[in-house]
Amino acid sequence: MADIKLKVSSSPHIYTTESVPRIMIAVALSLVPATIGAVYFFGLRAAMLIVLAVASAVGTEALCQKIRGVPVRISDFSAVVTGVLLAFNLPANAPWWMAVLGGAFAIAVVKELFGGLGFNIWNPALAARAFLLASWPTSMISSGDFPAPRAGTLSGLNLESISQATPLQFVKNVIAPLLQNPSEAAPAQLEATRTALERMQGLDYTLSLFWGKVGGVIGETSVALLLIGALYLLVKGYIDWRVPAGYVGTVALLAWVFAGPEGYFTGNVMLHVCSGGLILGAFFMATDMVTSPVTRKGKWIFAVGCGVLTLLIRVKGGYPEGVSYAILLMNTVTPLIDSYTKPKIYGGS
Amino acid sequence: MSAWKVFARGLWDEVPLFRLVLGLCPALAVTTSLVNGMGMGLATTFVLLGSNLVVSIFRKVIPGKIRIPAFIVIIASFVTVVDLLMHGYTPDLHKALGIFIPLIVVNCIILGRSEAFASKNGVGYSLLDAAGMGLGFTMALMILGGVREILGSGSLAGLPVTPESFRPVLLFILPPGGFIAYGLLLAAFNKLERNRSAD
Amino acid sequence: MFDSLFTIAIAAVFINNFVLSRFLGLCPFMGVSRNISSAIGMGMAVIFVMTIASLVTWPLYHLVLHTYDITYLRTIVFILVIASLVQFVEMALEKTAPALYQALGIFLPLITTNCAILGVAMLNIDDELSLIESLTQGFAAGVGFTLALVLMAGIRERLELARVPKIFEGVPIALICAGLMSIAFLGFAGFAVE
Amino acid sequence: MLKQATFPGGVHPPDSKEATRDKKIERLALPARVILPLQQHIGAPVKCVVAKGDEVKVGDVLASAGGFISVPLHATLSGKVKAVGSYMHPAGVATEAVVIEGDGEDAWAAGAAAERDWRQIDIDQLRKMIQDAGIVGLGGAAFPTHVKLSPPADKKIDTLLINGAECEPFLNADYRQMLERTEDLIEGIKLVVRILGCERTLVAVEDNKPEALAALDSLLAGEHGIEAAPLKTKYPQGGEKQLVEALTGRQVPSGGLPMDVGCVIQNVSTVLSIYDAVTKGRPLIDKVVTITGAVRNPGNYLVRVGTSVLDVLTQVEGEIPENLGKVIMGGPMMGLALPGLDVPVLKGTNGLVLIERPVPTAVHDTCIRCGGCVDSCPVRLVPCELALYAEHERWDKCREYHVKDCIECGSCSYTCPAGRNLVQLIRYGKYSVINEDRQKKDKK
Amino acid sequence: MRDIIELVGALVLITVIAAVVLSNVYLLTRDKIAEVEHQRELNAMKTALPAATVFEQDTTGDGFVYYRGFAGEEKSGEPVGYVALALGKGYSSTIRTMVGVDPALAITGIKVASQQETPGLGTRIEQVRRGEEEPWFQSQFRGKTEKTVKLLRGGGPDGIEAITGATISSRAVTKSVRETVQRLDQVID
Repeated sequence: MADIKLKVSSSPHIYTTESVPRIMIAVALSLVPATIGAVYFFGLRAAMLIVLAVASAVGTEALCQKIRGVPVRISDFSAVVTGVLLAFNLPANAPWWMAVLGGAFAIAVVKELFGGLGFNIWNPALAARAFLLASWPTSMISSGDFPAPRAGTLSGLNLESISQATPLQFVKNVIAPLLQNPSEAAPAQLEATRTALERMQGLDYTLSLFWGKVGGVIGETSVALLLIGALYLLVKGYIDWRVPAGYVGTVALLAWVFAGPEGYFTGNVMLHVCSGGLILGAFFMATDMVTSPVTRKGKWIFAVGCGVLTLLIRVKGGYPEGVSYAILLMNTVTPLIDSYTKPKIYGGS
Repeated sequence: MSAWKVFARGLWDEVPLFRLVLGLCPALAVTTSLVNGMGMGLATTFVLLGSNLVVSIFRKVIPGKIRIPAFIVIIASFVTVVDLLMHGYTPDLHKALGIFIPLIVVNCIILGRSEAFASKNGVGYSLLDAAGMGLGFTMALMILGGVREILGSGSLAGLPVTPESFRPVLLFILPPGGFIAYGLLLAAFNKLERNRSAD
Repeated sequence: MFDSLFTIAIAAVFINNFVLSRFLGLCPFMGVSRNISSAIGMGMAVIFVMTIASLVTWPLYHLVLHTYDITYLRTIVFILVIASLVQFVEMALEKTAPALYQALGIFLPLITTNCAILGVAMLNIDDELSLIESLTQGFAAGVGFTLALVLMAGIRERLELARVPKIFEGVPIALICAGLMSIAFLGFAGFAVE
Repeated sequence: MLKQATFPGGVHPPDSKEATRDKKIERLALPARVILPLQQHIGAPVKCVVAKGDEVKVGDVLASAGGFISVPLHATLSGKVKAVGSYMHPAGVATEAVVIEGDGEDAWAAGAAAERDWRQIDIDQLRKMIQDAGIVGLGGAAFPTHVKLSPPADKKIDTLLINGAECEPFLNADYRQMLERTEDLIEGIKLVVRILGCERTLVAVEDNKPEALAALDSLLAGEHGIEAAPLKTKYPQGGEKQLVEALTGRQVPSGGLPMDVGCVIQNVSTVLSIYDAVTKGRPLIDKVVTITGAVRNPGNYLVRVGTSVLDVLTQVEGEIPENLGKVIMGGPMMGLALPGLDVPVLKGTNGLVLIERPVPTAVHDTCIRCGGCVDSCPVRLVPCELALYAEHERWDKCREYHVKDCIECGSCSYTCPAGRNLVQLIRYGKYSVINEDRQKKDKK
Repeated sequence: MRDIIELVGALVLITVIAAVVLSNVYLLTRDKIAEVEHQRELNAMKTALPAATVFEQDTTGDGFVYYRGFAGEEKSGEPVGYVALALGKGYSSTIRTMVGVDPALAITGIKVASQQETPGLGTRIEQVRRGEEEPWFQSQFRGKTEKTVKLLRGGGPDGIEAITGATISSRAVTKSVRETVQRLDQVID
């Protein structure tokens, strides 16, 4: 009897049923609708990019963990999520090796050098995207190079030259300069631009953004499919509603106020919300637990900061979409936010 | 200490940039190519030689209290000489290095050597020390510049060295690439050193 | 006029951040970014000295060196002026604002060899800025430096707790961080400031 | 009825109370022997007044109080002192204890069991009686009760909170007593109110115990100044500070006591012990313990303090299950995992939770900064970072992150998806900082 | 006090010596530097206006600087063309471009003198393709007139093909060149 060996451990003795792999698998699952969408819209090429990015991320993770002499823990699925998100940020016609290099950079430089899961400062997928964008810009953002999803194109705009640009590229690179220097354009061209702009304000256009009939990187195409996944994560409680709410809300408000083609308070809110990867970024990347603040107040600051920077880059900056840089910049600020938003402790003065 | 040791110290044991982590600004700013790195390295070496020479000659005459300002004046003079000479004789390099030539004056390595070595040693040793440190610095800049040029431009010293299908990783000639390449090289150097000390 | 000052300021803080894209002031950036409070102290000291250095070197160059055609003495004159300025600021602060001196004092001596100070003084000349523009650039460059430094300090405080591989501990990982920060700052590239 | 009160933070572990919720309190047969660790309270050490061989009766003082913040220890069995020596304590360290071998007679010491009317007794006398009965806080802290009932003159107490929250999963000891001894409880409350002279009393019960609330409500209907207060079911609702915040909206200052904000908290069992001590002259010798988990006969049992866990389980279960993996004394959130079965039930023991082999353990991962612990911390710390700093022994940072305010409720560890030992690390940081403080003080 | 005077004296002495040495170095290198700078400018102007060998600087009343280019050794006779510097606000820098026109205001060539655009994108205004001699973007300008110096998809004789992904830099060069041609139009009569 006395030889019964009892396990001694300090309290608590019960634990939540959640675990890191469960969370990561849920995130991966939530990306399934958009992944299916990507393959439907862009064909097997999208599938290939996703597979390559995931394989590269997971392989790099295993290799780095081997080299570092720590247990190989690719089964936690975090590298899978990184790979999928990275592929989602590539244009469908990106060369295959960019998916591979991007995955390797994301894991090796942005994550494992910092000590692996939980210690990285920047979102690996986004940092890798920025790396690819800086290194091979022509393959990442060329205007006119974005393949249109099969369900339709922007061709109704009658401006052949921009038929496959993303809507925000179109606004930034075509409409804005034309409206600024009307003398440069032929009257017919100017007229066509105005018509296009008007069309973009319409409900039909918003719906085509929502369902995914407009070109862009492979993961951002369909807002509807992204929201299905996001809803799943919100219900499961794996993402904090504050971040997407604060982020999308800020972008919507600022877009309405500042991003109008004809002065303040004329901005096309739905265009800014439904395109440029905002939904993908706000629900799946700004919510990355590791690289965003842990406190509620901090999350609000983070979200609003992302929104402000996104719109700033869209309106004033050099890039049409701005989401990835906005999140990366706020990732940079996260440690500071965390140290200045510690909650006021119970009974503290 | 043997003369060889004085010289060789700067080449490995105390190589600036990899061991002492000094002189960061020029190291990152100008090393987008091998030639730029070498140019900056040699210019720095020249200033080092000059300032170490002058400081060691006059080390007993310069009053201790104004030692530092006096060194700064001496260094700044040599920097200006280099600046003028490069402007006249290597105009392209001068243009490429820009304000980082005059900024050699605040490169901690130089003032550091004047203060730590030349002000306490004779002319011969001081020159050897300057040569060692200067060459070590040049070498490091060339490695950094070479790596960044190959990866970022696909060339070395301006000559294409990569197959045509290689699409250069532009990041490496951009500012972020400078930091990252240097960080990776520094870690590689640490690794080498650990292996060496483990033997 | 106001627009051009704004442009200069935004450029110096964000677009061409002095540390992250111009590579100026890296030694203190690496050396004094271990904790947030000293980063703030250093940053304030740099802002202060940069602004004054811009204020002093500009007239010196345009009214003296340029007038007497001895611009080649720029390097030597500027470095001496900055060195004595730092000394002077230190003494003046000690006398007039002891509290401020307490906060910034230990950082001031480190500033003489901060190439960002000399760098901004020279860029003011090379960019052909007016006095007021120089002042703006000096101040903004300091703010940019401080921004980068404080962000870096926040990150490094967190890195202390991370399982960074041995060979990357210390400076190498800090450089990688600076690189990734610099990548993030690429987002500001091409800002059209009017 | 008040609006369901609660506090920010906390977690919702499965309450697992069904197995013993409806089990009446059963008295266990007397054990053959009891082991009574001398120190069963926080405060000044006691002085042992018996020696090996002494004959003792139930209620005899074994050790006398060592000062104001101290209570005596009584014999819980009549018989012979078999030994005074070092015995294993449930916390896993050997401590000084008195062992009594029972004579099977259960003879009571003279003076015990006299009926008294508390309304006739002078207040100071009441406090003295409570101390003499060896009563300590039975909610877990084991702080001498009479001290809490003697607030300094400058601290005006306006609210008495009776803690019947019992927020720990599995446990029903307090709940059963509230149901079965409702009238005694109310008498006891009135007794305490008389001592404190406070205007308002709230009997706090979590809303997963509606029967208890109903029983209290019906009996308190005509009472002035005493009411039942339903609380949202959430762990650690029964923590003193959380109770104060939930029911009064006040916050106990950091490093302070509920007294500082005009509140005194007494646990339901404590109040009943006070009642027994004052009206029946019965010192604290037994305790209601919920025995549950991997057992065949889960239930609530009245156990003599000092009975070994082995004896208790043998009586309840017959024989000890072979696959027994872990025994928790107390609830699963804050209870102690016993090092063995030959340890005694203490004054503060309110449950024994048995867990089968294989014992479920948390998978240890690195922190992914999900923020769950931040949201769950009832004192609003940042456990994830605090734990990292403790892990790296950065005591300066631990201080900056208010490590000393941790109440060790374990919500953070419970909620952590990475299975990090958050509360354990924080506890390590807390005691290191406290030690550092002590050393600094000693130097001065 | 005497200490301080001595110290300051020593420092002044060192500075004076340094200044004297430097002024001599300066005098030695001054001409060389001036020649280098002149050569650099001349080369740019010759690329922009290949027909000319010598250039004569002129400044209009409102400060616009331009050069007349002559074919012979002498700065006389009818100029073969004109050169001026165009400044355009690019993506991340001011792009300075030397623009040459013939007397009929057709562009004879342009040469980007300095720019700090994004590597891989904006810097392609100076890109020379493998196997080619001159930068393809700049060579498009040859023969264009004020009317045809504008961005046009596909390029050709009626417009300039923008660099993919670097519309801002392309537009900056094109616009500044057009404005400079317009300026020159006002100057030459």
